[in-house]
Amino acid sequence: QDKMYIPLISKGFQHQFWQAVKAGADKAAADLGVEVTFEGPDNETMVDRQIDMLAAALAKKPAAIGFAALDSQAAVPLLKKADSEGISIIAFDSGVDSDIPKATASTDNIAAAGLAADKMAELIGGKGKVAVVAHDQTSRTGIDRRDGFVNRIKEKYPDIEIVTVQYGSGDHLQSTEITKSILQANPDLRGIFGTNEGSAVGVVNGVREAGAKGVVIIGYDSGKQQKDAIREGLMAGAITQNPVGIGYETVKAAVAAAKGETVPAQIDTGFYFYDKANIDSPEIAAVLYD
Amino acid sequence: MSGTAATKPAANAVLPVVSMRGIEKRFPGVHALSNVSFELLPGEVHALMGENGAGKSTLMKVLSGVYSRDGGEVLIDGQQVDITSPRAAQDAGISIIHQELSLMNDLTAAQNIFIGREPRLAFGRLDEVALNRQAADIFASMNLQLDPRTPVGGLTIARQQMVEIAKALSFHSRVLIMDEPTAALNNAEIEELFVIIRRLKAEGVGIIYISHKMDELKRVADRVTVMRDGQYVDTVDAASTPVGRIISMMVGRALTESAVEVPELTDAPVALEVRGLSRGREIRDVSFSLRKGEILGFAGLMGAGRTEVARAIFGADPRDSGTILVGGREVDIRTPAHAVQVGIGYLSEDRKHFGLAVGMDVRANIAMASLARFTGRLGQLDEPAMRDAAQSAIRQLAIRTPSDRQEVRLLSGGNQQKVVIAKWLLRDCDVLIFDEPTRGIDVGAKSEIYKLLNSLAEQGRAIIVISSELPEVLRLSHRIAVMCEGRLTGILPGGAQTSQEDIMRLATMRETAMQPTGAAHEQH
Amino acid sequence: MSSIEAGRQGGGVARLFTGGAQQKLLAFMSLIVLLIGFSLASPNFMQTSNIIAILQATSVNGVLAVAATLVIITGGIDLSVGTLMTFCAVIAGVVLTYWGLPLPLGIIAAIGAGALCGLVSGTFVAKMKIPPFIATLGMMLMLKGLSLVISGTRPIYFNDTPGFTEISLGSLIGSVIPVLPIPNGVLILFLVAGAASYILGRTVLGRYTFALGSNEESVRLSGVNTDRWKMAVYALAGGICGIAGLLIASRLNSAQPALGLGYELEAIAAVVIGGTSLSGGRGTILGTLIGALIMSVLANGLRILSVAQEWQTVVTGAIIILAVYADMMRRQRMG
Amino acid sequence: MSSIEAGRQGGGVARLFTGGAQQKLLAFMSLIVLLIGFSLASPNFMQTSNIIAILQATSVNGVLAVAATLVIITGGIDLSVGTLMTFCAVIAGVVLTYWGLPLPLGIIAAIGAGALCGLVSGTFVAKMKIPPFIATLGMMLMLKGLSLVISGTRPIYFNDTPGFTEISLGSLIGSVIPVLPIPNGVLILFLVAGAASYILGRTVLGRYTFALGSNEESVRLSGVNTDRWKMAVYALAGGICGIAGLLIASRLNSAQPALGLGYELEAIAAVVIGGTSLSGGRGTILGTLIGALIMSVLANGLRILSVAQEWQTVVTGAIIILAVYADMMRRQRMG
Ligand SMILES: Nc1ncnc2c1ncn2[C@@H]1O[C@H](COP(=O)(O)OP(=O)(O)OP(=O)(O)O)[C@@H](O)[C@H]1O
Ligand SMILES: Nc1ncnc2c1ncn2[C@@H]1O[C@H](COP(=O)(O)OP(=O)(O)OP(=O)(O)O)[C@@H](O)[C@H]1O
Ligand SMILES: [Mg+2]
Ligand SMILES: [Mg+2]
Repeated sequence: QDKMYIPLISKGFQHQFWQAVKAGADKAAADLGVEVTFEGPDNETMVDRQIDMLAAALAKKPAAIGFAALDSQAAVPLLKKADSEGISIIAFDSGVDSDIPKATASTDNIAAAGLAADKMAELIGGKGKVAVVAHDQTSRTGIDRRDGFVNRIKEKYPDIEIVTVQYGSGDHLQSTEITKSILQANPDLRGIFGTNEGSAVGVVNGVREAGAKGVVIIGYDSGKQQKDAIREGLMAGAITQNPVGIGYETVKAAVAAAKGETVPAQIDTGFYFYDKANIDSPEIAAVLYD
Repeated sequence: MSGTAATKPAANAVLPVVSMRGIEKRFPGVHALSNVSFELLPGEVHALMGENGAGKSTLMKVLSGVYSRDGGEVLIDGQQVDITSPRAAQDAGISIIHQELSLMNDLTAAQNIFIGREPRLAFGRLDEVALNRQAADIFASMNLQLDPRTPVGGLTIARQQMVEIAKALSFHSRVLIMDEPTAALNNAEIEELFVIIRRLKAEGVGIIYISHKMDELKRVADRVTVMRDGQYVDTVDAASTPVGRIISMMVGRALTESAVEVPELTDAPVALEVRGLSRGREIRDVSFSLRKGEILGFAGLMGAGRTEVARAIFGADPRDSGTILVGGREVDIRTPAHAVQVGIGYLSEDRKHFGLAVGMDVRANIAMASLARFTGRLGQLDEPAMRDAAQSAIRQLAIRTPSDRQEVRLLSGGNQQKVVIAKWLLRDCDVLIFDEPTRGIDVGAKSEIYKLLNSLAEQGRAIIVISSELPEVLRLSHRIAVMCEGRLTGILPGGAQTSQEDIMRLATMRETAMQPTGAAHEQH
Repeated sequence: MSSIEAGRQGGGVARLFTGGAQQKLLAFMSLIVLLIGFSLASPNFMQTSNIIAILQATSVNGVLAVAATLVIITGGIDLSVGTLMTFCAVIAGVVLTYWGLPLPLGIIAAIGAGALCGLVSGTFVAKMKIPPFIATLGMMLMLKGLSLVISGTRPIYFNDTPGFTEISLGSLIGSVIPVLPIPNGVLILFLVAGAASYILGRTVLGRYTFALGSNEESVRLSGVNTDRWKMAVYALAGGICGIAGLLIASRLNSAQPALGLGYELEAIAAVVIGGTSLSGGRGTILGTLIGALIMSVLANGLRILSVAQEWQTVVTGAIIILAVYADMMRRQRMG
Repeated sequence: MSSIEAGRQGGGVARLFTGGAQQKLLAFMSLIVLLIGFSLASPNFMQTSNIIAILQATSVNGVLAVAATLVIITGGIDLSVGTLMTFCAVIAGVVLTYWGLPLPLGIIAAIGAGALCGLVSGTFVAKMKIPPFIATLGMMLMLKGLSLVISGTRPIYFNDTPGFTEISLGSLIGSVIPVLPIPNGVLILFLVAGAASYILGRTVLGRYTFALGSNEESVRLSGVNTDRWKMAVYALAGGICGIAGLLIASRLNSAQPALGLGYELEAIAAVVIGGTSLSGGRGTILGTLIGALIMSVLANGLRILSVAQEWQTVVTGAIIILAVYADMMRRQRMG
């Protein structure tokens, strides 16, 4: 009897975040004795590529599929096809606007970015100029993190001005250049929020290269350079999700669903704010990755 | 008939520097060389003659390592050799001036000449000073006024040909192949070339000389080998063999030289009038007019500006000033499309760059200027009609091609030229400007083309023929316009009334020495 | 071996796979080898549903590649095909969803917008003498930005346009012949390819497309208004990108304004794998289709084999080189 | 007006901005116009720190564009410059961080790996007669995958190699002339450009680079081993990509294995904006530098003005077209 096979179609592949999700999925696969594969398009705009991946995954007649939709609507026909063939879908990372997925293992990006905004406000004393270096203008995560941050600031902190939101594709170098330009244009900038690992590290690089002092940096996700920056005090802190947990829970739920067991509809894998103070605490260390 | 070359020993029985025996070469659909033999003695100028597509260039490409042969053997100094690459040919002391210009347009003249053999300093550095000096030396020995640092892309085709010749000379080879070196040259340069050839000959260099200009034979060649249809015909002594005999060997029958028969010029209305045409220093205040049914020849030295005048009339280049009237009506021609619309056609002197799409087939090229005629209401092309038109042109001009679907680049040079002519014949223009129309065309075909031009004139077309071959201009034209340094220095009557010397006098009438002549302002 | 000949032969969908067969035998062989290889390696590969998935995946890139082929044969290049596709999808979204106009108007608007943008690129190239690479790079960036501007950086959904997803996902053929549920998107690809092939081989426009790429100056000196024809080719290519825009929008049931970057490279790759020369003057639509199929089959097959993603990329690169090498070898043998 | 001439004149860093000045006057003018425009629009633009930031931002793309220039002058194209850069950065990471070898070995390994990969591309092109577009596209994909494989899809950090970040971020010039804190990355860009310019203008390799792009067949018929020289050009370009790899790794203090895609387009754009013809045979390194600067100035200036991102893209596209158009107009006027 072959092992149960579960493909995970993610939103990305090369980024550290997705590699951490993959690590979690691989761990669950080992624990549960199933086979998983993990794929995702090069960037989060490639909606149709993801659909092609989903189609190929269906052709392999898997037991269940883990799916992080770049656009839930676009995937509906294939999700219906999966449903009719009795293949369970588990959504991860962000939800799917459909009742087909048996479960959703995700982070509330809006709330998490809101928390980042609260921390930013606290650290700059509730007033001054801040900027956002986001990773994407149109993807769900990009929009949610930007809006979560921007809206919270607008709602709760009238004395904080968001001077600009710019997008660096999560590319370290591009984000570095953007940060330097922002600092050049706004010498009195108090803080910058970087919305994913590449953006956040780019912000750190940019601030360091520009030699700017007293700029509060808040990042997102994990990775060695972000952790180092927090330890050195260059970065005030960052939001982390629990990508390993997301991967693990997705596979676990998929296995259960494939076996016909009931699974909880929402699996909140949570998010945390970490800084110099708590970075080494067991609870935080467990959800961080290099 | 073949194989007789080897049996015809040269006068003093020296060892041939090159001998080729039983050479075979096939291309898809074409048996280009079949059992061809050829030999060359040191210090000999050996002319290779034959109609367009006879296989002359192909034989020379085999010898110079461009093509590999399918059969036969090649001996250098009596030793069997296998020349597999251009480099190997160079190493064997063979250099070639190809029929088709193959220069690197972005490089300077000197850089072109020494490509692959640049004077170097340590660490792969170039010695540009030595490079230009050496090139200048070669130019000086050729009596050629040209700055070695000029990029060749901007040179006229004649000057490019001179650069090719300089390049071939720079090898100091024992065997020099010249494939139609004079096709693009004017009398003055041809004279220079002959001086060079005689010098090389004296130095013991063997020269293989290909040309369609029969008068050159007697002047430079020692022996003549004739080819026909890819086969060897015979090798004869140049001095003692009448030209007529060589021609009949080439075409396989006696060719009756038809007498000059310029059609009678009637008092027909003016078809084209040019008034005060000027552009920069190339064209200065050129005015002339041309009647229906008239053939106007244009003569002049290289760079006299004849091509420039033609291109300006045709709208290929902008003009600074001047008026053009077609059929009495003023037209402001700004593009070739407009020129063709008002009934002017222009056959360029540079077929490869401006005349043909060599990657396309014969049919497409012949139809290129007349597509509207073959286009249906929905834009669909009438292929059968185009095929018929192409095939009738192929018959009329005796274009040697396996079919009308052959890519033009695979035709011999002369046959390519015929394709360009066919293109303009098909278009049916009232005014036709032919710039060096017989470049690279064999004797037989040449007289066919002359007849054709005459009959076009008889039909009432107005024709301008720009040619560097004075006999051609004299023979064809009702009147001959002569240019020098961008100016029209005079218009002479054609035919027997005018001598080559009359033309040369006007062609060298530099501005400083210019005197008002009646001829220059004749008949407007 | 004449490119014209091969171009001419693909004179309709029916003749698409008969004409020029010899010409393309080996690029086609590479495709066959891939198909056989993947079939042997995985039982899941050679199944109707998967073959249809492959064709479906080819449809958008295939249509873009057809557009790119036209421009490349003129000796140009079109980097804007991907973002132009997106722009047209967004235009359809605006017309259908924002303005609520009926479907046919949306289709006309998308194709019209594509042709218009193509005309603009063509004007840059022909009239302003800007190198095609720069003209279409500029266009690509402008359209990328404009798609975001017009859509408000949000996807536009077509939920209010009944039948919109049918453009790509429905199956006219399947409704007649149930065993052949070929999606309309694939049908449209073949129709577009057939039409382009006809235009290239049988019409004046096609003749000038080849002629421009072969020797533009000599065409101009033949009295042809080369500028006008070049602009027409770019406009036609743009219109075809508009069709691609409708296909992708229909497939995703949305106009995704950020999509499209990178698609130009994939389209051009399909063209070149299919034997069209980047220096212009020769090329076939059939070759382009085969090139596009090779790329989809590779992507699909490697996924079906569950090859690790990083290795998928490596293998794809290697096979593309090999496929073209095989084609080169054949041409050399054929002289 | 000869490109060769202009190429020849840039015979060293010192001559880089004197030689060929007339040739490039207007591309240079476009740059000046942009600089003046942005200075007027924002007081923050024309400041030493920002000018240095612009130069710094040009360094990686500039070096890649120099590499691309060489290949483009031969009449080829190199799509692999971006991923090759990344690959070389990863190789440096493996040598320095995984194996813990000393810095000079890492530098040699990165540049050597670049040259080797370039040689492989060159072999595909010259020996196997694969069109450069396909050969380097395949290479681009293979290298993209291999970077992930070798690095284990993780960034490699250089924390254990003291002085590594100095390669890009330190300032030798600044340590001598404190008022001129030009980062080493920029210095390296100018050194690479100077060397490439020298090679192009003064050495046999450079001569053949132009000759190959001008008329390869004629070079071959002149008895030159064109294959060997072409491979040499690709290898040289690869080595230069290795330098770019070191620059970016040093700047990010890490080798990011997923980076690099898309950089090829930016590099090629800089080359073409700088007046180098994609059909080969003509081009200058000075032009390429100006092209790369135009792109950085545009990006930086628009960001400083806080133009909305979607409009940044639109404006960039339009200005690229305009800059090249201005250049075209000048050439036409000059005949
Ligand atoms: N590469 C080729 N492929 C196919 N056919 C060729 C090729 N090269 C030459 N031919 C054919 O071989 C024949 C001989 O051509 P070649 O060029 O040797 O003629 P030629 O005697 O030099 O004529 P011309 O006087 O016109 O230059 C012609 O019919 C030509 O079409
Ligand atoms: N010695 C020279 N050096 C450089 N350019 C020259 C020289 N002599 C003439 N030219 C240029 O050549 C151009 C005219 O040549 P063109 O070939 O068009 O004239 P032509 O009378 O048709 O000559 P040809 O007999 O070569 O066809 C002019 O632009 C002229 O300036
Ligand atoms: Mg010949
Ligand atoms: Mg002339």
